[in-house]
Amino acid sequence: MASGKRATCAYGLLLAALLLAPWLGLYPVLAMKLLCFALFACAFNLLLGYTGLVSFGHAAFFGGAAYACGYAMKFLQLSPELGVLAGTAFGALLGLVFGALAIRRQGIYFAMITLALAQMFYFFCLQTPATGGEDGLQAVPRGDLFGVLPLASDHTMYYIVLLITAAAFLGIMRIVNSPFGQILRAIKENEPRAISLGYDADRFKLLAFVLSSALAGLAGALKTLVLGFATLTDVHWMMSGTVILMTLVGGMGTLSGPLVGALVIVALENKLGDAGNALAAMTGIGWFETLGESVSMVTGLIFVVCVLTFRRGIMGEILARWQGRATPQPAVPAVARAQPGAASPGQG
Amino acid sequence: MNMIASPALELRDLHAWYGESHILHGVDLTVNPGEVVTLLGRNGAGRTTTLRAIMGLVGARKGSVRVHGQETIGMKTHRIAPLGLGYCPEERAIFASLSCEENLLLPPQFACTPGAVGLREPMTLGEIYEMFPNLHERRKSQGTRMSGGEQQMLAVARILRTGASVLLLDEISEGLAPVIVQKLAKMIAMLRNRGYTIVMVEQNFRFAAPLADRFFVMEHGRIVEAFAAADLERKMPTLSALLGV
Amino acid sequence: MPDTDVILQTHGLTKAFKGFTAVSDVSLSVRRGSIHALIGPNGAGKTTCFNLLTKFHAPSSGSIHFNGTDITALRPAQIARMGVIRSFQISAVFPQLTVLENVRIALQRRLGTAWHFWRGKRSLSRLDARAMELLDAVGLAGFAHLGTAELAYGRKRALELATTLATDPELMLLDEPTQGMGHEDVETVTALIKRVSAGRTVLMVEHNMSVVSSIVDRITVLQRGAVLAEGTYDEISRNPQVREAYMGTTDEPEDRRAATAAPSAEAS
Amino acid sequence: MELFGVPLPALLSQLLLGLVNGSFYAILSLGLAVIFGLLNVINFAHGALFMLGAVLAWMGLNYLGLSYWLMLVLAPVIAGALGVVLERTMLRHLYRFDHLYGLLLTLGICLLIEGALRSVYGVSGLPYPTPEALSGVSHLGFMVLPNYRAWVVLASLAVCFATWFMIEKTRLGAYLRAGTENPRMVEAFGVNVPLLVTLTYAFGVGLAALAGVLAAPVMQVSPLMGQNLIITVFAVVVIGGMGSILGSIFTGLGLGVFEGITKVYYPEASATVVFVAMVCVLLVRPAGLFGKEK
Amino acid sequence: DANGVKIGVITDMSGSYADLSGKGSVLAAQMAVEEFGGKALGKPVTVLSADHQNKADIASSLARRWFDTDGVDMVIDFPNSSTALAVQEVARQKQKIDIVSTGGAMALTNQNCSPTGFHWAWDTYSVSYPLVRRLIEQGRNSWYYITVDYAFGQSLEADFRKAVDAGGGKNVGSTRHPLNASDFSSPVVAASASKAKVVVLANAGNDMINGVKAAGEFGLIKAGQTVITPSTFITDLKSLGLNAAQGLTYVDPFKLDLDGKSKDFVERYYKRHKAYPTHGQIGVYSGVLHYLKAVEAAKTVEGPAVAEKMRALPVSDAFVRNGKVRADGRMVHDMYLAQAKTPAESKGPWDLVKYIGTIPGDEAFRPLSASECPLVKK
Ligand SMILES: Nc1ncnc2c1ncn2[C@@H]1O[C@H](COP(=O)(O)OP(=O)(O)OP(=O)(O)O)[C@@H](O)[C@H]1O
Ligand SMILES: Nc1ncnc2c1ncn2[C@@H]1O[C@H](COP(=O)(O)OP(=O)(O)OP(=O)(O)O)[C@@H](O)[C@H]1O
Ligand SMILES: [Mg+2]
Ligand SMILES: [Mg+2]
Repeated sequence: MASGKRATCAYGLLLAALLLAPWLGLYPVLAMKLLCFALFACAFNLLLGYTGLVSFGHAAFFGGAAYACGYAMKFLQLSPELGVLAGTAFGALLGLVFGALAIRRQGIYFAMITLALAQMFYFFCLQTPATGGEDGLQAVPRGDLFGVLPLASDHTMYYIVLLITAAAFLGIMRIVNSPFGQILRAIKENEPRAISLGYDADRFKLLAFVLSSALAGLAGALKTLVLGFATLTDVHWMMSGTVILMTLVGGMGTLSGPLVGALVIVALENKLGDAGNALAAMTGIGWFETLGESVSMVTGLIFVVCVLTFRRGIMGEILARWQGRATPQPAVPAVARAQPGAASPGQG
Repeated sequence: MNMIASPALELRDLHAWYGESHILHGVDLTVNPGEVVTLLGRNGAGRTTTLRAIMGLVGARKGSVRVHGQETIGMKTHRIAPLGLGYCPEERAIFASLSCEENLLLPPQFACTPGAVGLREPMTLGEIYEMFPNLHERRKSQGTRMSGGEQQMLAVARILRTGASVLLLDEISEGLAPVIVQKLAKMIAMLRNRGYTIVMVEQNFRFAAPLADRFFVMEHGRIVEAFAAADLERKMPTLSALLGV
Repeated sequence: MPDTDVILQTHGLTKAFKGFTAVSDVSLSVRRGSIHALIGPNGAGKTTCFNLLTKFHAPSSGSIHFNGTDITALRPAQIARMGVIRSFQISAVFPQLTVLENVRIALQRRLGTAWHFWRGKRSLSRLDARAMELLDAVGLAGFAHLGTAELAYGRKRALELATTLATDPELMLLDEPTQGMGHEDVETVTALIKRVSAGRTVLMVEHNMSVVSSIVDRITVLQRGAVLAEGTYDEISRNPQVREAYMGTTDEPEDRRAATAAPSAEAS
Repeated sequence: MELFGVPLPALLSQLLLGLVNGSFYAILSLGLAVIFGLLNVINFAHGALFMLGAVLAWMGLNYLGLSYWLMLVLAPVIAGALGVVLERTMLRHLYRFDHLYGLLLTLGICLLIEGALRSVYGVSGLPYPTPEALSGVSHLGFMVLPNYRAWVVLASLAVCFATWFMIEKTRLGAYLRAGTENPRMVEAFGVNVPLLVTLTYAFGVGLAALAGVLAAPVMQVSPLMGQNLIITVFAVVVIGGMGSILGSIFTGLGLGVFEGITKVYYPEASATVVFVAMVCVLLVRPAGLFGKEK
Repeated sequence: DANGVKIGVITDMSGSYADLSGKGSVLAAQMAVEEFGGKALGKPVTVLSADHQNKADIASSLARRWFDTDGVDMVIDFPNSSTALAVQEVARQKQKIDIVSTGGAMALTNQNCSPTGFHWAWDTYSVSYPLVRRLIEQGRNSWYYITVDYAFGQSLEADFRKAVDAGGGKNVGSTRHPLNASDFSSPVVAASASKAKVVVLANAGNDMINGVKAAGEFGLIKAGQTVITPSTFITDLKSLGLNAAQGLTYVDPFKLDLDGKSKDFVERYYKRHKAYPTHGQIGVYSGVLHYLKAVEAAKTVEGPAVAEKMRALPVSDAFVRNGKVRADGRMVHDMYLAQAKTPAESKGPWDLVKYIGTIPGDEAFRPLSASECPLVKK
């Protein structure tokens, strides 16, 4: 990001706001949930924005880690930090398996393969007794951090979650700007060239995939810790759809986009009913009251509108305005429709 | 054929763009019915782009393109060919998933309605196979499995079947063994005798020189030189300066 | 000749795409320290040959030996790390990175930190000096901090060359390095190739016969995927088969210029 | 007689039933393949359109008294018309961009269609009777086979074969195949490729709706009926090789049968067997069974 | 509270359970409030409602926010068991009342029981054990299961098997199928081949409906097999149509025509909802009514105090007559053996069920002695 100063400023303000949030009346549990989803979206975006790979199976890492963390804490009586670690490790491991299978294909094929793998994992979660099936893994205790700091209080929990997400966010920033991140950018822009310079593109992408799934796992594990349960919703393919939507709405390939996207979508899921009621009260049109029951329709509508009109997402648009970039530079679409005949890999 | 009513092809101040890049900067070109003309120029001068612009295959185009007097600048690509244009692209565009014969049969034949100017009786498959015995031999094989020369013949033959009278041929001699190039030269001469109007884009000056009635030289998206075959000798020095020929 | 003199050797290299044989039974041997050209009509299989040598395509049959070791089974990146670096027929740069970063990507490999996702970007700045040196060598020093997408085509090719050089390759495979360049650029690049070829081996595809005749030591002519002839420029240009298949059958004094103009460099 | 501990008649009957399921897979994946082939769009809305077909059949019967047979023709036509609208107003604008956007757009459309029908008809489903003419059962010796299921297999085989014939053997099909390779050039020959694209999408959508009508009497007609089927069908398409017509037909039928066998020997895995098959195929042939390498 | 008593209906407005709970549940809650006079402790009673989208995280954060910032005193319904369990946890922490009506998870009153959590209409035990006993008495002693392959189905099948063993019957086999399977022909054919006298569809919702359709298609009931659908709501019968549903046997927690009070409720409900109430919906009515009575009795809305009164007071309304709330939170009441009518027997669009027996409450629900609920083992 070029306008570094301004960005630092903005992030500083955001952090300050988040630090004060519980005292400003923001509901801590909702805020924590938001942070978890923001982290999830950032993890997804790490993969999408910086390798151009669209995974349609990230729910598996998120939900798998949520279950792993819950299981570790509830049945193995591990402490929270170990539980979260277990979840993250599980996400990474699952990512390694998925990645190894899917990374050889690209674009839409990659998306479909990850989707199918995640669906397989969904059925596994549904059937295995360890997850409690439809009931979910319930009443996971928050426990005491490092055995000393009790997390039962929402405020304590909030600051811990904030700390972890902020650290993870910084970590993502670091990854993006690391030597490794440079190679990823190069691979994304011109894979054959990067290979010809001696970089095993598939392995770099696999590491990026694993990092992304580990971070998604971290988000899932934190979510279990915060809410005290893990359910099938977390591994359902719609969760993958939701995280794509968050990233799309916020702005693919922008660091801050997923944060904004997560905010918008979580707010939508939780507050659409209220908003509908308010609208109904304001306009007197009773139909708005039913808005709360149509979350999936509204979600669908957002997908359609986003894809058709503002593919750069909210932050993408804002950044484009700020930096006065004339040419649109959407993150994913590396190329327009492949030109027939120019597809031989040697000529990329 | 269609008396001197209107030129077969008339470009006026044609501009063309690929995305942001402005490639043609006002091309003016007139081709009369039954004429064979050649566009010469260095790599990247914009000759291919001129042909593509005529067919509406560029990003955006402006100016005027008249085919037998009819303005086509606002037309959709698929409406242009039926006016009697046949385009044989540089890259040949033989379809891999179609057999040789399917490739040949692919372009729709234009309905030869009585009033339609610019169309002529389409060649039958038999006539084409007679003209290109190689194609008959390989008619069942996959399009891209044919040799470069065969593909080139197929690409040309393909547009003869449609009934087009104006042929736009882009570098048809390119990458072919001289024997085949000679064959193609004979074919062009024959088509000319049959009254086809032909616009050739050629790097291979030696191939084009004996065939064309008129020559145009392009540079940076403009026509910078135009002369008739009779003036060829006289123009040679200019040409070698322009083309390094 | 002793084996150590041969840096790259292929035996019966063949590539078939769904029944269409693009490269058939090519046995090539490139001498260490030479500039070797691969020429032939469009579609003769030159680029495909490069793709095979660097394993961008897997050969249908045949073997490739580099410095005496069999590299037929290796992955493309492994081959690159052994010192065989290729350029591409259509200019291959990283358009959204700056010119300097482009070269740095290539230099990064030697640093050994390519996998370090926890390290800061600043750790890369010590490569800048070397990168500037390379850019200077191809005349791009003044553009170092420009976005690569903004470069003119000829400069992109120069940048590509600099990037290739940055990996310090033992064998460089250049696919039409002068394609799309103006006359002056062609001369500069030709001179540059000649200069950097000191101490390395260059295998290049080139349609421009003036380039070929001025710097190339040895030529292999491909036609329809198979080797048609091999020899020095003079041998090749006298070979009747080559003249028929590639250079044309025109009169003696004209053939150089004709060949220069004849084949279009435009790829598909 | 037994085969690995399962009585042969039971095995045979499960194979036959697998074939019925396979027929649905085949029609659905065929539609996906046709659309993907020419538009390069993964039509996520396919499941919703399948459901729409079934709901249309129900609406026809309940509101207008139109018979199953009439709806078998009408529903695909109506859905196809919807497809025309979707392609003209939305999908068309995305071809220039990454294929991913097509997937996301159709996902959004899928949510919209499902949501809309759900708010009208609820979720528990609508009953649809088996048409009179097909309501009986046939005694095959090893099992009783409802006539309707036999009809499903025959009808879908016929449709699949007709589609295959149309695409591989006719002029129109030649346009389609050529259009997949190089649409601009086909256009330069004077073929209205945009129209062709629209019609192809409509046709693919029509196939989905047809499958929906076929399914109406055997599955509960409900707004959610396509949701779970579609991801399985995606896996079928990946296994078959994306965009391959014959691949999707054979893989669809084959996987139905394979699933049937799994139900006999290890029913717990029947939900995942398709995905396991997908992983295995991908490990050996990344492009799918019938797919072309890159 | 300044604003009076607030009751929150958390339910599924748009997902798979929307028809058997959803808006109908909200209406039922409102009818209970109206019946109670609209006021409790002298202040108005308000009913809030929200869609949990079948997501536990949404349900629990909603409940949390309602409890913490909106002053909601009690939440009710939860057709989906993961949301029910998640909200019960929140309610336990916040010491607020939660009543699960439409959901049936045993865990609610078992290992996850809560001092302020109640389970109202039914649970998986109550629709399996009593039924087995009755049928075996009638000589239907060989059982086959078509089970949805996840916790719900598995535990349902296990319950049945135990009951069949205990009653001296024989379990002859089972087939598992995935959740939301579209095709039931294979399990049905297997069930038919087994010649078992009873075929249990241990699944719910669309799976159950599709299973029944396939059973009809392959002629199971015609061949004399009894098909049991434990988790049947009246809306399921409606959407199946009696042609397909006729002869299905199940346990219904609610008898539509029990007496005038019930009939009257159903009639009033039908006028406003255009559909008969499911037992989940009328359970919401009953739960709200009982809660309000307890509030009046406790003279406070404090959760623990109200919970105590809820346990102490008998339950009697249009839903149940002689109900009582046990220590583990289970509301115990009579259940009814029910069968789907044949099309000929049916006299109206909603005349779908005939009741063929009554199961006394004590027999219908799992005895406290078998409970793992810590509240019981004091
Ligand atoms: N699709 C495209 N997008 C952007 N620029 C293009 C495109 N195609 C061609 N150009 C540019 O347009 C210019 C003219 O190209 P054109 O193909 O018309 O040249 P030409 O005279 O036919 O030369 P050649 O001998 O290479 O065929 C060139 O600079 C080329 O780089
Ligand atoms: N991936 C592929 N699949 C199928 N055929 C291919 C593929 N790549 C190349 N070919 C074919 O192989 C032949 C050789 O192509 P190649 O690119 O090697 O030619 P070239 O000698 O480099 O030509 P040019 O001088 O035009 O660059 C051509 O006919 C081409 O169509
Ligand atoms: Mg050209
Ligand atoms: Mg080449």
